[in-house]
Amino acid sequence: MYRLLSLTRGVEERLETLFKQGHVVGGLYRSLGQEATAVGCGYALRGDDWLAPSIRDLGALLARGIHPRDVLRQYLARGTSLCEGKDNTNHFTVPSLGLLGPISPLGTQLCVLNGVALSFRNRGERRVCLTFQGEGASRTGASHEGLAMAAALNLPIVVVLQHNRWSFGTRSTSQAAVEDWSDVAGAYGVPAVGVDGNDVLQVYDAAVQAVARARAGDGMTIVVAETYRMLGHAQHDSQKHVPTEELAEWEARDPIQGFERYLIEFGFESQSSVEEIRAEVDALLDAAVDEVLTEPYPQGIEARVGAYAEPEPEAEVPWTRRPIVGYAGNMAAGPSRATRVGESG
Amino acid sequence: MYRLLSLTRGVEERLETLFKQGHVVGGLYRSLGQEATAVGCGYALRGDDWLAPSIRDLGALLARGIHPRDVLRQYLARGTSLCEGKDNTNHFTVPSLGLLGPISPLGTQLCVLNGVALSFRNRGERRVCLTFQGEGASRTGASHEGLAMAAALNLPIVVVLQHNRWSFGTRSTSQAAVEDWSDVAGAYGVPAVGVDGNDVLQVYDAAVQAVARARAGDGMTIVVAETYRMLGHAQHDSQKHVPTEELAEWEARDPIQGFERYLIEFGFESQSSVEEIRAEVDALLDAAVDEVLTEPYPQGIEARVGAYAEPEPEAEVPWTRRPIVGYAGNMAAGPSRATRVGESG
Amino acid sequence: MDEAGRKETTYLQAIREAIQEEMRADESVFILGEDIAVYGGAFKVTEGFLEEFGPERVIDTPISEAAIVGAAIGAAHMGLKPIAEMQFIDFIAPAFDMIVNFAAKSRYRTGIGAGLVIRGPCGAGARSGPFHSQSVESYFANVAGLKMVAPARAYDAKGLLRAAIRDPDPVLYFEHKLLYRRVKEYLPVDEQILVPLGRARTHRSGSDLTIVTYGAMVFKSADAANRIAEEDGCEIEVIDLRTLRPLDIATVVESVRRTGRLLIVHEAPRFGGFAGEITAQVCEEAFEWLDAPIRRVTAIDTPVPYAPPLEDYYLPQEDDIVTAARWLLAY
Amino acid sequence: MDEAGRKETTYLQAIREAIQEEMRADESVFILGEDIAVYGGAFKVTEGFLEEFGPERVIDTPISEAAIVGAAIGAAHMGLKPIAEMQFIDFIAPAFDMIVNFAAKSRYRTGIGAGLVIRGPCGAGARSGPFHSQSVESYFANVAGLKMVAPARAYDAKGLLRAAIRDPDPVLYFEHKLLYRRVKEYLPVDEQILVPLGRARTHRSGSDLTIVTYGAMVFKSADAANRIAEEDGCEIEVIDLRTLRPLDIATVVESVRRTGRLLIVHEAPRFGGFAGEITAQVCEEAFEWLDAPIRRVTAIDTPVPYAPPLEDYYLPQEDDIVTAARWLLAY
Ligand SMILES: Cc1ncc(C[n+]2csc(CCOP(=O)(O)OP(=O)(O)O)c2C)c(N)n1
Ligand SMILES: Cc1ncc(C[n+]2csc(CCOP(=O)(O)OP(=O)(O)O)c2C)c(N)n1
Ligand SMILES: [Mg+2]
Ligand SMILES: [Mg+2]
Repeated sequence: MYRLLSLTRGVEERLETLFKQGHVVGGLYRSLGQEATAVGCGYALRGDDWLAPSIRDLGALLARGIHPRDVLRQYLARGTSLCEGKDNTNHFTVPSLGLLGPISPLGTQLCVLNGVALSFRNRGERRVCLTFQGEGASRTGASHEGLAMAAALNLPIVVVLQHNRWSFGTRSTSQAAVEDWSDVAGAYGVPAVGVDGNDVLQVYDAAVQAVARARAGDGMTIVVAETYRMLGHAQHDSQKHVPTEELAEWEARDPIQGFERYLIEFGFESQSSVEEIRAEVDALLDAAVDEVLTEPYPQGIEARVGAYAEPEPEAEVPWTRRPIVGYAGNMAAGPSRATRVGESG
Repeated sequence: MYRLLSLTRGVEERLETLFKQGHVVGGLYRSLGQEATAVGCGYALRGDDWLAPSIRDLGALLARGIHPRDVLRQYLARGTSLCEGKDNTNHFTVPSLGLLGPISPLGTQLCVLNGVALSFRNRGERRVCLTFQGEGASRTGASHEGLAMAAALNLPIVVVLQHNRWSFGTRSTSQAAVEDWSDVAGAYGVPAVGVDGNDVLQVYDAAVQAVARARAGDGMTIVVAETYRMLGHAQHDSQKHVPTEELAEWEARDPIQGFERYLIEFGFESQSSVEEIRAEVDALLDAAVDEVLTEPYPQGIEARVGAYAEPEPEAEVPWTRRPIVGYAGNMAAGPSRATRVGESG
Repeated sequence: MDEAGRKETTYLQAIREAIQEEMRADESVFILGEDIAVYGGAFKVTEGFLEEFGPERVIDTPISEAAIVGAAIGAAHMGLKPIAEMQFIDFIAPAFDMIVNFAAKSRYRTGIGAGLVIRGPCGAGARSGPFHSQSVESYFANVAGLKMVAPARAYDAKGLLRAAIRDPDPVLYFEHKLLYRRVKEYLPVDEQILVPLGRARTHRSGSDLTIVTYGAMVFKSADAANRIAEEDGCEIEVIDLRTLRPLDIATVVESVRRTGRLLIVHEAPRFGGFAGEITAQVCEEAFEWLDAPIRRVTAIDTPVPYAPPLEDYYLPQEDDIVTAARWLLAY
Repeated sequence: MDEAGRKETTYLQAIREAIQEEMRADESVFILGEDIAVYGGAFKVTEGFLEEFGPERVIDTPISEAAIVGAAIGAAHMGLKPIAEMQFIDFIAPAFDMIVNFAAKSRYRTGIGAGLVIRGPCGAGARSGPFHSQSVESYFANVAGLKMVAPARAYDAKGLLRAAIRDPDPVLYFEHKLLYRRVKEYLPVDEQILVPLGRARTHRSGSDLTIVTYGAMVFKSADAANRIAEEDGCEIEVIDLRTLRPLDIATVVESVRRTGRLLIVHEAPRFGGFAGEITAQVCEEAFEWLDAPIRRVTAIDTPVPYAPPLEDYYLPQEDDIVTAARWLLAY
């Protein structure tokens, strides 16, 4: 887990550099200070379970086996990316890794994950779904309908509610009158458990139990992780409205340093072995960055491909600049994508 | 209150007859067995407060001063109806009576009522909004967003959650894992209070307190009324899937007979005075039915009027059967409607 | 049963049988929605399904259209073939985000499609007021990734629904509630009726004017055409689009090039209705063949009113179609 | 300030000032949305508003677009003039039901209108991917009761927003995010800019071909027109619709009757886009004046892709407009 934690932070640091160098296309969303929740939960799943990360849960993706290379490719809009440059950030769905990507409209992903869980239930498979949600997103209608249905159908789902104090530029306290976020479970008649989201072991234990409960057929559990968003909503957000003392207080609770101290103190790792891991991670990331930087954007014409399984019959427009891309071209998209998924597993 | 209760049931019985005679246009939705909740809550408001009924809360409309005549007109699609025949049931909004009508998509009304409450708050007026919601409707995204915003903005609102065991043709137990519906309040950080929805006095007391709390600026309260839908979802619904014992059990708890026994037992009313009230109600309804039956449908051409404050400039289509109805015609709609509202107050 | 061993089947039965037969033939087909299992559906389309297929495949959901569509998307990702029922198609509105942003864009963004069907009763004329009478096809017309179907005949209702269930992309399937019990046809019981998406049908052939329409308006258009044949001796070709997207423009263009005149009839309001897209495509492909302006007969630009005279006025009537057709024929 | 005492104003400032001036002038105007108060809005349109107008009139809401629009409707019923901000116009989708079924139908059903404005950044080209780049106007085109505005110039952005705030009916106001900082104009500071809804504007006059467009495409169309003027010596008239509904068809028809040729350009995908309605109306009113088919240049029929080459390919480019225009001029 320590490796995953430092890998998570490492990837994000590389992305920040790439962002400043102007390589990142569009926005960059960080999980600084929250890595433990993503990693701890991702770790608690079985290989054949499914996980649906929110935009900040990079650690969970890595835990599922997504290669950092594929994360960089997304942010750099490469043609080799899992979305082939058609969508950004972590908006990819990879069945072979049990990953359901989010879309931007908050709350919708949980509704879709219900369908995955439903397919497990209908096929009598003892597989589990786990997803993340911010306290801000928990106010959306989609989130509510998703939770209500998961509870009503007793689906094998674990929902990790990340209370990180912020929603974009607004404090959660001014967006909701809720004090103890575990109370949210009352609206659905399911149990909730609160954890220190910055303590990876606590998160892991809670997730393991919730997953076991879901696997046993006892339905949904809401895990409330108390944590803090150490950076702005996105890279461009200056955070000027956040008091520095508040940041300092939470910085002292940094999940990675905390875990590192613990590992060394109790002799699971030594200073040197920890440094080894970090060096290893660095090497891996150096290689990944170099590799991805050499990869090209997709070709413009590829924009035409893939809205339907078969291309729409389209009106011949005399001057059109757009040669019709046939079924073959379209199919090419599928497998090639699939292959890359394999590699990255 | 007894008068209102029997008036409610009386109106519905007349509507049932009119339905069987084929006078009712479209569906008929009854509140049999639930009259006490609507009446008790409607009674708890001040004249300048606002109330937003669900489709079954006829008693609340009558409590606000809607004349039975106007209820019949709606169901009979008369041109004289508050919606001028353009919408059905209780889908009317009457500012002079502090009434916000529902639309069919469930949960939406509460979101709109928030805006009414917001206007009270912004103008520093100590006025309160009260609305009803079925336990089925509480599963909609709109309902959740409405409750979440009312709580976050600390709006002067009372939400009466009517747990009547059924949602259309489905038991609430198979639509939700919720056992105690008061727990729903946990998702919003507001207090909830449970009452016997068939005991008009209990409902009234709870509503009065919740209204007072809202008026004092202490925000939203959720009142959970335990009751039972004695008839099918609508007139056409045979209810064949409802066990007769269950119906019998709740019939014994009929809110009107119960209240009648109470009034007589404790000497508030006598058998004869009670019968007097019923006779009075009958007379009033006889007159209303006769009057409304003589009234015509609106003229087809009126369909053109009122989508906008000013009519859309529209393409002249050579063969069109449709003379343009001008601004004047449109304005006529407003006042005339308003006047009728006055009468019915 | 008639002599040819065909069974009299209503539009509603055709829909019911398409679902039933697909569920029998394919384990992965299932249906979810409000009040569809124990109650059998608001229009009883799925009556008895719970008993036959069990609660795993006939699922009563909470009142939550977004969650219903969401669950269908996820199940489709896993290879199941979900049918999501909207109790009335008007209630597709709360699921708009889920359909437009999740279902429609999924294949393009991620390569993982969402082969699902969203079906429900649409259309006006039943005195049901503004919220149980809408035609919603235009809300989705500009959304790439979706397919849309609006059958008029029982045969097409059955054949197109089967095709929709098997289709790898999300299909919105609009059932006109006025046709549920009024449309009756003798359908073969032995053969498996399958109507491919994206093919229009010539409901009535003619050489003087082309009427393009779909759904319940097919019958009003045909009545108008028959009346004009009798009274004016002109032959109008009536094309039933059947599928709105992909749009079978080729069939329309072929006809217009023959008749030189086009009238588009739809039940949805005029402004921003489907007639616009059809007009644009015909302009692009048959401009030189047009002997008269392309015209449209539609509902007026208001919500669907409730009172009978208002609703009748709101809706396109046979007389309107006749008047418009005569205007075009005389042009 | 220039010599005429006019202030250089960006499209974004124009929007900001319209809101600010209306809020100063009229107590009943207020704004609500996500992160607009303390944070000042995702694009900083409302920066400093909280300080100036206070938390009662500058309201941070939970993430709940349906509730935001709902609250605006209720407030409008009570005579307030709400402005609801969608952080990105794409997030109008979860509020679709509230807009289409509540806001749009309210006046018709009950006589009580909902005079509110829903505004937010729309449009592609900023490399923001499928969910922060959409043009949503067509989703609402078939909905009677709504008005829609899509300004291109700073002057219109300001004048139309003021008109929208004062309008008694619900107005969807689309701000193109690419224009926020790129469009700069000198605007009078003394006079109160007000542009009535429903009037198109001739951005560039010409006699050989009419281009009808709106939003960011106004500038690409004008560039194309200038290029053709230089290289081919033909004069193209470019009409900026400004308001999409009510549609100022009179201005379009007048121009087409002069030029005999019409090209419609919009950023939304082709199928089911706004070009359809415009084509239908022009066909109805100027058919005999058309010397060539009506054509359209639009985005392709897919979601908005993310990678720069894909997004550039997706969007209509100046070259596409030039090619289409030349084809029409040569017809
Ligand atoms: C329906 C919807 N509305 C608005 C947005 C814009 N938005 C993106 S992230 C965000 C804040 C989310 O806060 P939270 O759910 O707490 O997650 P966090 O950023 O704290 O991890 C908002 C408002 C969105 N993505 N979807
Ligand atoms: C969004 C939406 N979906 C579906 C419906 C159809 N519908 C009308 S009433 C109803 C059941 C409502 O149950 P509940 O909220 O418990 O109210 P009750 O009928 O018990 O008073 C349904 C599903 C609707 N009106 N709105
Ligand atoms: Mg948060
Ligand atoms: Mg109920």
